[in-house]
Amino acid sequence: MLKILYFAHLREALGQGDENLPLPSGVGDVAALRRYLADRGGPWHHLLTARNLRCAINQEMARSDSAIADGDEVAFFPPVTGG
Amino acid sequence: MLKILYFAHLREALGQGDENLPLPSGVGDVAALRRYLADRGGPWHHLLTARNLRCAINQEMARSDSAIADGDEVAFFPPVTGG
Amino acid sequence: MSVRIQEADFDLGKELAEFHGDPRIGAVVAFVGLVRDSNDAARILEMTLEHYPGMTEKALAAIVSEAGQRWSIIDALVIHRVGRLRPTDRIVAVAVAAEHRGAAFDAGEFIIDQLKTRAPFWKRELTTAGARWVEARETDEQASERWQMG
Amino acid sequence: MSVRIQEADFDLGKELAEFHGDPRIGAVVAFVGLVRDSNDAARILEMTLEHYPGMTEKALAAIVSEAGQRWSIIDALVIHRVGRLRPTDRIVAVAVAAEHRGAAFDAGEFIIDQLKTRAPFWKRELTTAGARWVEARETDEQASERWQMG
Repeated sequence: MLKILYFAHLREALGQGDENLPLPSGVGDVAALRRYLADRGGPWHHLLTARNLRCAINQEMARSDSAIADGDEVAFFPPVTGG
Repeated sequence: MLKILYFAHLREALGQGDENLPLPSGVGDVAALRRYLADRGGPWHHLLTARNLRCAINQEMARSDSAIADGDEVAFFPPVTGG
Repeated sequence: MSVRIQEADFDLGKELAEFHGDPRIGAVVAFVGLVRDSNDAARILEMTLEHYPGMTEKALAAIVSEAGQRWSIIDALVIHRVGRLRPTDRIVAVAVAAEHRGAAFDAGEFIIDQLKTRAPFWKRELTTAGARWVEARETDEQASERWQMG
Repeated sequence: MSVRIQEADFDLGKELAEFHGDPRIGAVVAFVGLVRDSNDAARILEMTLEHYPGMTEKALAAIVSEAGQRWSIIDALVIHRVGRLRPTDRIVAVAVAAEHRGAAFDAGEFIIDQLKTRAPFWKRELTTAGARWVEARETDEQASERWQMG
């Protein structure tokens, strides 16, 4: 099972802040997970089109080719704007 | 009349913090006043020997060749060490 | 070293008292960020700060630890507020204590520059023209990157 | 803009409240200098700060005014204590309020760097080895001079 989190405008666009998802077969890295989620259609397309979307795996910044494994916490969010 | 002020180790060495002095004849700038005061002998020699001695005229930093006129407030002191 | 995320306001004087009493400390530099009433020509009525609980704390602790490796500092503190804030409200405080002022200034500026690009916080502004998520600034990215050359 | 010389201690939180409520302010940077318990390998028991009443205030006001010409700042505050101080006591506070943090950091560091070389204060330390007037530091001179190239 993956725990997936969405923040800021992405959370608003998707209408949800988190979900639990059994690791889809064939999804081994961040890029593949993004495509898998975007294929849900509708607002999920944001996962491919959002500018500069960032991803963290287990609360560490990740890249498109970072590996995803069962049990991971994966978060998608826009560039940060705190401070 | 000049008002002359001494600060920090200079004040301690001279045993006084200020004095009023009629403008000595022939004293037209800072260098001449230093020599005039140092000529008093004893601890006054500090005015010539003290390393990096600074001078202010009417509370503005001055140089050796800055002009001194009757009525001025002249201060001698070591490099500053506040903050 | 301490990192806190909270909804409540803070009193900088009281927070700096945490450093007080360590006779090695010769310099404290503190930065406070506040909500301005305008941004990109829009009038700000209110702001909401969102964060990523867990990761935000880790990211801030990593930044502070990095500052401690780069400069000789004695203590550091980061407080970041979340939730609803209004113009003139405090958003964030960064404070660094060191023996000498150069390290305290550099480490303080490093921490806030890095926080702006690496700590997962997001600002949503309510302006007179409606609500909008604040976009990341190119200048913040540049401010953060210049430390790579230091 | 305000400049104060006083024997009494100060509360930085309260002093910064002076800036509070101006909705243009997005950043406040504060520096506090404190008495350390050692200097050049000697143990400091006590310190006495002397100043040149009149000229010191003028010099500080000139430095703050120069900072206001070089950077876009909204307000600034300098408080310097005189008289007898002990380790861990606060000596000086410099605080700058600005729209953006870059100007606040730069102006704050500029003011304290300039204060260290241009404001007539002198420190006399009482150490376990006796009393001595603190000598001006070459590093302070360099810190002050680097602003000439900015």
